[in-house]
Amino acid sequence: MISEANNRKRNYNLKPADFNTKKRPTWCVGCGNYGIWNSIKKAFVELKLSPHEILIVFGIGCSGNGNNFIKTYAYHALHGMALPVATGAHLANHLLKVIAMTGDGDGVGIGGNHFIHTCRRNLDITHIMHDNRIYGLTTGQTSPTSNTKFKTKSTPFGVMEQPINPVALALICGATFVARGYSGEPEHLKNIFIKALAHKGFSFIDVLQPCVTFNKIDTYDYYKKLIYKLEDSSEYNSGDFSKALQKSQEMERIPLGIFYQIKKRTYHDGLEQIKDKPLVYQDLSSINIESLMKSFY
Amino acid sequence: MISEANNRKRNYNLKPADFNTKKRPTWCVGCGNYGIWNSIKKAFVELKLSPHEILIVFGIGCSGNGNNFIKTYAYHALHGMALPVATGAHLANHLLKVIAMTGDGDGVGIGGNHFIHTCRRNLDITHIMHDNRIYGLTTGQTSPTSNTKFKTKSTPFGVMEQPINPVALALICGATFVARGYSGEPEHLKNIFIKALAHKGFSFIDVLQPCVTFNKIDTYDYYKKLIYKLEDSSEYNSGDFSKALQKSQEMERIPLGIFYQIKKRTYHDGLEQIKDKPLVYQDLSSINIESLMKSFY
Amino acid sequence: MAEIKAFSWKVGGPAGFGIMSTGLIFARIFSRKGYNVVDDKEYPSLIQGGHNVYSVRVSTEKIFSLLASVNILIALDEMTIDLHMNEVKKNGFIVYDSGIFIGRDFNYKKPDVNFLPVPFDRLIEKTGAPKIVKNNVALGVSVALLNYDFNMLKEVITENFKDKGQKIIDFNVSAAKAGFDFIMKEFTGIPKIHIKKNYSKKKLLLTGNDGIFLGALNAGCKFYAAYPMTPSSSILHSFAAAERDFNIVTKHAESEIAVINMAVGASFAGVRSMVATSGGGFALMNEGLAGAAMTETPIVIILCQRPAPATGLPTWTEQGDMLYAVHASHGEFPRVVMAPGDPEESFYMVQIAFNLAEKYQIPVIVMLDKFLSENNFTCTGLTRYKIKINRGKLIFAEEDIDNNEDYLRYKITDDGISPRAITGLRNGVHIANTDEHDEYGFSEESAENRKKMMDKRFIKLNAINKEIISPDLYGPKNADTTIISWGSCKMPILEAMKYLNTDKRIFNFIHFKYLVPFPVKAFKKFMKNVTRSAVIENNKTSQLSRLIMENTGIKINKQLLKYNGRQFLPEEIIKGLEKI
Amino acid sequence: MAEIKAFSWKVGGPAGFGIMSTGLIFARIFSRKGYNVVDDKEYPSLIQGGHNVYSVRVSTEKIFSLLASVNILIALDEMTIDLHMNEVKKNGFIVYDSGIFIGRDFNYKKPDVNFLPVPFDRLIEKTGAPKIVKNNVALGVSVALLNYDFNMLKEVITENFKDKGQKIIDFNVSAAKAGFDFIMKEFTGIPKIHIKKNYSKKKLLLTGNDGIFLGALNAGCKFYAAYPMTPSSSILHSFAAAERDFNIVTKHAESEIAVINMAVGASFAGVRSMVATSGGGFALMNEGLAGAAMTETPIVIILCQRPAPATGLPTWTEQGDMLYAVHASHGEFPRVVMAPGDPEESFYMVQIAFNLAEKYQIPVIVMLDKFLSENNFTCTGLTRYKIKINRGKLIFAEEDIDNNEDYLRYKITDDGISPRAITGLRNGVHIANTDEHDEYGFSEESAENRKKMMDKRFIKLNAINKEIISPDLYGPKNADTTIISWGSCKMPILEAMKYLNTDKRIFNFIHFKYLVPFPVKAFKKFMKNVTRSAVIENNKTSQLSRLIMENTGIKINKQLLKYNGRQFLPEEIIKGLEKI
Ligand SMILES: Cc1ncc(C[n+]2csc(CCOP(=O)(O)OP(=O)(O)O)c2C)c(N)n1
Ligand SMILES: Cc1ncc(C[n+]2csc(CCOP(=O)(O)OP(=O)(O)O)c2C)c(N)n1
Ligand code: SF4
Ligand code: SF4
Ligand SMILES: [Mg+2]
Ligand SMILES: [Mg+2]
Repeated sequence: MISEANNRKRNYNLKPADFNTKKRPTWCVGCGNYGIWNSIKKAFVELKLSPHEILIVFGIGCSGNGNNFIKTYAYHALHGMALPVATGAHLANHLLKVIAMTGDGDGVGIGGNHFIHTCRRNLDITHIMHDNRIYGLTTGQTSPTSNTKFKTKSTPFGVMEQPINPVALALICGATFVARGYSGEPEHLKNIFIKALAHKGFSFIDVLQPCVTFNKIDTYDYYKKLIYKLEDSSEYNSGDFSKALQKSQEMERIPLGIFYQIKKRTYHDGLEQIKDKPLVYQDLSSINIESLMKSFY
Repeated sequence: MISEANNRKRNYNLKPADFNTKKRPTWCVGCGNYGIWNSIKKAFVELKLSPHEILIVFGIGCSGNGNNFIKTYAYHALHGMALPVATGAHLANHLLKVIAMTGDGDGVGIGGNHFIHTCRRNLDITHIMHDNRIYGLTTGQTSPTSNTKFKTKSTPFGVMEQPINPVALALICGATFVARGYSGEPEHLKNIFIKALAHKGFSFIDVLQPCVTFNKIDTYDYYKKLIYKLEDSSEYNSGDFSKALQKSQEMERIPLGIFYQIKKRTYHDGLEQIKDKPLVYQDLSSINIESLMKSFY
Repeated sequence: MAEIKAFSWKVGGPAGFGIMSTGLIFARIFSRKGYNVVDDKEYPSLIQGGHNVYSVRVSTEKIFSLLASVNILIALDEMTIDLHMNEVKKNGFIVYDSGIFIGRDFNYKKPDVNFLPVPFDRLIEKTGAPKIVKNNVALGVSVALLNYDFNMLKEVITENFKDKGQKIIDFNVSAAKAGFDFIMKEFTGIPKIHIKKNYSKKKLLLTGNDGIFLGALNAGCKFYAAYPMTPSSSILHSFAAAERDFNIVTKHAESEIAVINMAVGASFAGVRSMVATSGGGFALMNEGLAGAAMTETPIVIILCQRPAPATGLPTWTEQGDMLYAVHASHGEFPRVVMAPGDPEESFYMVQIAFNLAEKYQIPVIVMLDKFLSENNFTCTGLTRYKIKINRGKLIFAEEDIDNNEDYLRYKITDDGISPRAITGLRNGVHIANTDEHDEYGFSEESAENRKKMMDKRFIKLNAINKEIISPDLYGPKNADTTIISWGSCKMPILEAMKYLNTDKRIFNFIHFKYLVPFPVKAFKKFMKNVTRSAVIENNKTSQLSRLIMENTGIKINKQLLKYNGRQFLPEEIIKGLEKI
Repeated sequence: MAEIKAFSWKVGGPAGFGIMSTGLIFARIFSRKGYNVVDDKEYPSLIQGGHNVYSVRVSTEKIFSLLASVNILIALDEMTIDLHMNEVKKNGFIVYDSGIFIGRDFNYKKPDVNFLPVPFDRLIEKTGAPKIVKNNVALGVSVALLNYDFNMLKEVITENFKDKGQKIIDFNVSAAKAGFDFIMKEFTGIPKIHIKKNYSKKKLLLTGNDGIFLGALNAGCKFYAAYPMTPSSSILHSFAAAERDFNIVTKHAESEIAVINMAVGASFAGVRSMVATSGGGFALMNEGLAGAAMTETPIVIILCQRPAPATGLPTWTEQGDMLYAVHASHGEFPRVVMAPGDPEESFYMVQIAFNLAEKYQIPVIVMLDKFLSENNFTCTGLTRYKIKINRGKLIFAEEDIDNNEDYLRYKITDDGISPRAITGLRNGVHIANTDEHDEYGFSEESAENRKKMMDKRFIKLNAINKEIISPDLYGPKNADTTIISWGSCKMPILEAMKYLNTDKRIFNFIHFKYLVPFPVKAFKKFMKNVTRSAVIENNKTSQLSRLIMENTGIKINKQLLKYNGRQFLPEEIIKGLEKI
């Protein structure tokens, strides 16, 4: 169990490869998912986390296939349902480090409602969204983050709608840690992951992830030209909500880094009933409904 | 049909009562829904709309019960599903004036995903959200717009999450007309409705609506103290997105009025296939799939 | 008037008049004295206005259901008189507010009953209490008409308003007293009802939803998620109120889709978790149901039916979702579907549901309906220790996992059940996968693996089948007509059976509490002795008949069906069976 | 070698190598010459890597399915050799890339076939084309081994790449030519296959999804909404591409929940609308299905099954959702469920589905599965005028509504069908209500109204029952064994039947295309002549057997079931039936 005794048993000399399963990734050669995969494993190592202390809830998609390639507790959820599953698991065992790993379709397409409501709860969960601006696993349809006019199998005449801006959406809905990473900058990404995992409360990272097979617009070349890092400007202060909101609207170039981070009571801190121990460790044999039954007399 | 010939047949002397059905409203005495009901009927009259030119898609809730009290084409949808139904109906017959009337639970609770995606499509639809910050019809549980700490039947120890800010959410997601009204200011509300219905594109009005039975916090008295009108300040410019976003964050007092309005190509304007006439008027007898079949040889 | 063993009482008026709490107080003053009590609530899907009715039947003997006729009718509006007058027995009472119907005389409408004008407002005014306590006058009047002890009423009112302070209590009590005294003084002449004294111990007054709530608590349910939906919402309210006292997390989530997935997540992490909803919400949960099945995550789903399809009649009753629950969701997987017949069965069966869900790592669906979910029935007591918690092959400690072997979450075993590690165990790391998977949990698409895993999941049925309790048989073993039914219809049927068995005909009754797996053998055995049979249920297409056919090929030719949103009355059953 | 009438061909290799387009080109060069062609695609739920297989069977005679053995196997990796070698017939060919397996000799693995090393890369290099056109070498090789006309191949390649420009066409053609010439030159000695010339007219090569798409277009479907989900996605892609040419609106919505509600909205407004999905998406659509039923809004739902529960095996095949579709969603309402057996039936039946949906204002579910949805079959032609559009009691013009009467959207009529006004008519204003409602559409909770409206909706079944086509009987009227099946199993069964009827045993085959309403009378009539019968289907619990039981009480004792995610092969059916 993730108890104190257990912490002592911790293996502090884990290497990234210790988070590999016996399955090798099956993503396309050059896929941005590799970068995310590498960065998250490194973040675990630097945070001295062991596989059994982590639960990753995956969505369905190319990104979701990652459930076979990372060794931690994992739940490969239904399409769009990673956040609710993560929520339930976290509330049942808040000593786990719970991460939701979804695609963009999964995260803000079919799962959009869970996204906005999870943000406002400030649960102590990290949501990493593999944002390739396309539906990869279903072979190339538009995603909610696809840019207007993008031609895909489901939009051969071009996407008609304005894309969802995941960073802005997370901010407006109350996420207390909001960042954008890029799988082509794995070191930078790893550092964001480390901070997100250390953050108490809901952290969201929109990870730009080139899909080399189906998205010929949002490519490595494309991003290379546009990205820059927020922390390169000494002025940027991630504690300022309106600034963060404003920054999230920037379109000409693409800022990476932590847009916003604030300390706020987490959801589970408000639950007195799990102050002592997580639900999962509570003793069922001591339940006594006698007095409650009396109220039905 | 809503044809030119038909427009000539229009009855320009309709009164609000002509939009009454034979059913009288069943809302609680003092309920804010009455104010919305009166204002929308007046807006129809001022816009010289006839019942058959309008489709209102209602959600499920106290507000949704309004389907029995307003005489227009109406679809009383499933809980949370008013926007997709409105979308389908609008795309099939874009000559209709399509309105979605939902509660807050309906609109941004269970229906939240449809809300964010409908906003980004800029469909020519008006969404009026009866925002009583409570689940009325199910007798008083928290809603996504309930304030933190609010004690309800489902949150007897107080709401833990931050409320959804519908105005900010609509802005971030791309609505091209975003307003807040108040059922206690029916004249002001009527004017917002008129502008929203005249707007080409997706218009959203968050209508503050006291629920006298289950919400003893967000009452007429409460609102009276806090509301003011954006248009009372000559400075406010509803064409400025960042200002609107900033304004939407104001919490100490409650601004009413049009936060934002912009001209933008609507969804149906991008659909060449319905430039000539709406889908519903297209002739099925002239369909010829011969040449398409050939491509399967 | 002679002492009677049983009577029926009804109050009707517009919504928003507190009729529901008035009725409950009335029911409680008798259950507290050990009487057998059943009640019934009718209300529209509106907050104010519309017609609300609360009916209570009280008896010194075991009763199962209301009857069609009443002894006392309290009419808070004229509609109540018009709609329910004819239900009042000869010499019964119709109490009305003479302050509303000034100068009206209703006696001509029905000369064989006593219309009693009571000046509610004037009586209240005298006490100085505010008008909103008005319904208490009706309670006082009723108690007086029954020659019952006013102190009992006082006690229950006091209990009921104890959180609101002494002043509120006093207002309510004095209003009740005013009503009581008024009858005692003004109507000394009329023959009152003498309800027989009851000497048994006080009884619990429970709805089916209360049974579910208490049972789930007792079973160690730690996580409850829900989205409000009539008639399941009261379970949410109960859980929410109890969460701190019983160390539970209750979550009113953004939709039923979130609900089921949260509950599955909590269960995966290692706690007992449950959800409740009605048909529309269950529809939204379907995909999650299949998700739980594929990942073999235990889950208990309470399905409180109401008339459908779609929004339907939110506040009325029907048994229209049975075959849906039986076949719900894509693909094939083992499940249990059960349907308790009363609140007591709800209490015990939900505990069995948790055990089955965890022992077999499957979804279990417990079906109620508005009638059972929201109406109260007395029961003598609930035993906390009857159903022992059995969490099956759940592993809590690292020591319980063999360290020399890889931990296989989906290990293929003889009984199909694989040891399931809770989260956080060093050697229990695994994937729960909604993709088809191998024994580790890795996604695996081969034909061989698919077959193996389907067989693994289905072989559990061997053991599950053995757990399924055969239908209950009520009445004599041999009868000339056998009634077959399920779920909440049990109650009006049992009441009807009191009157059905005559010299001419003998009835018995097979009651299904378990629907899936269908108790094929037990049922076939029963049917060997059956000469004539009829299915009674609260739907249009006789879903139980279809379920029986699907599982046994036995065609029941006679059906007594009701699908107007209302539960059967015993009288209807008696009449219906006459023709069969 | 003597001329043969039929052969089978297979290509296998890693995903991302263009195996799917290679296979389709190969199939087309024969369908274009009027051969009968069937194909089959196997691929995992991955974008690159994993094992892809494309099989094609070609014949001068009518064929229905692949067989287990192949004449030519093209192995683009070693896994293909290992997995599929044993399927190759004696004296058949295994072509492999000698550039990958340098210096390897596979002949020892299976001495009775011809292993043909072909240096793909070297051949390509010589032509100057880029490596990605490599698979065309395999096509050239195959055509040469069959003594088939290279120009046919050239033509199809040209057609296939016509949007990509002449240069790309040339690259592909020259790669093919290089393969062709290589065989002609290097393997002059080996005995090639002589495929018999075919003289019939060119044939259409269609998948079940193509049939649905073309049929829906022809039926006047104007609004198509979907959320991508294998194996239904190709219908979305086809509709999206066709929207401007055919004046349709296609919407890839945010979820299946949005999809069904959008489609219902469009249908309410007055157009024919359709959705398609697989099991998980259908689960999410369930509530909307009930919504359509309650508002009596016509809707056509295409359900392309795949192995489930949950995410399951996304790219494989199964018939596991039948009873779900039959009973799906809360409450009771009439519906039609149908399951075409081949692409041609898909084309016609989806048109019937639109007619039934609109005539009876009900939901109609059309069930396919991955096997039928994604595999190609030849057909001689599709007739545009066979199924006439019938929109039932839909009112388009104000003149068609009696102005002297209130317009009653839910008017109670003898046949249960009420005239339905499109939106925008001055005198057609009405509410479509998911609440139970009165004839106007107003919410109405009375017991009387509920019963009336339930009866109104269900009385439509009288007429619907008459429309249901009885199951198809294949083979002789009298047989000693009757095969019973549904949907896509038709094809391997028909293929197997070619070999089943011997002197010793005579088989016939009852194929269900309509599942709900169940054709009770017709089936019972069939069964009168049946001595022995077996249900064949692609699932574990024999859902058709259960459906038959539920509807007729007839228990079929023998079942041949397959549930490993793969369709039956005729050989398996033959073998399976031997034991029955
Ligand atoms: C309910 C449901 N609908 C549709 C699908 C099919 N599906 C699988 S993955 C996917 C989208 C993948 O896109 P995204 O989430 O962006 O992930 P990516 O593959 O791009 O990483 C879809 C639609 C499904 N599995 N479940
Ligand atoms: C799928 C589903 N879940 C739950 C319900 C029950 N329900 C009816 S109205 C409502 C919420 C009403 O709240 P809101 O939308 O804010 O409307 P209000 O009554 O406050 O106007 C709920 C949960 C339902 N009808 N359908
Ligand atoms: S399809 Fe795109 S997202 Fe999926 S594995 Fe390939 S490159 Fe990555
Ligand atoms: S419950 Fe509230 S929202 Fe509903 S009708 Fe009454 S006051 Fe209005
Ligand atoms: Mg994606
Ligand atoms: Mg509300």
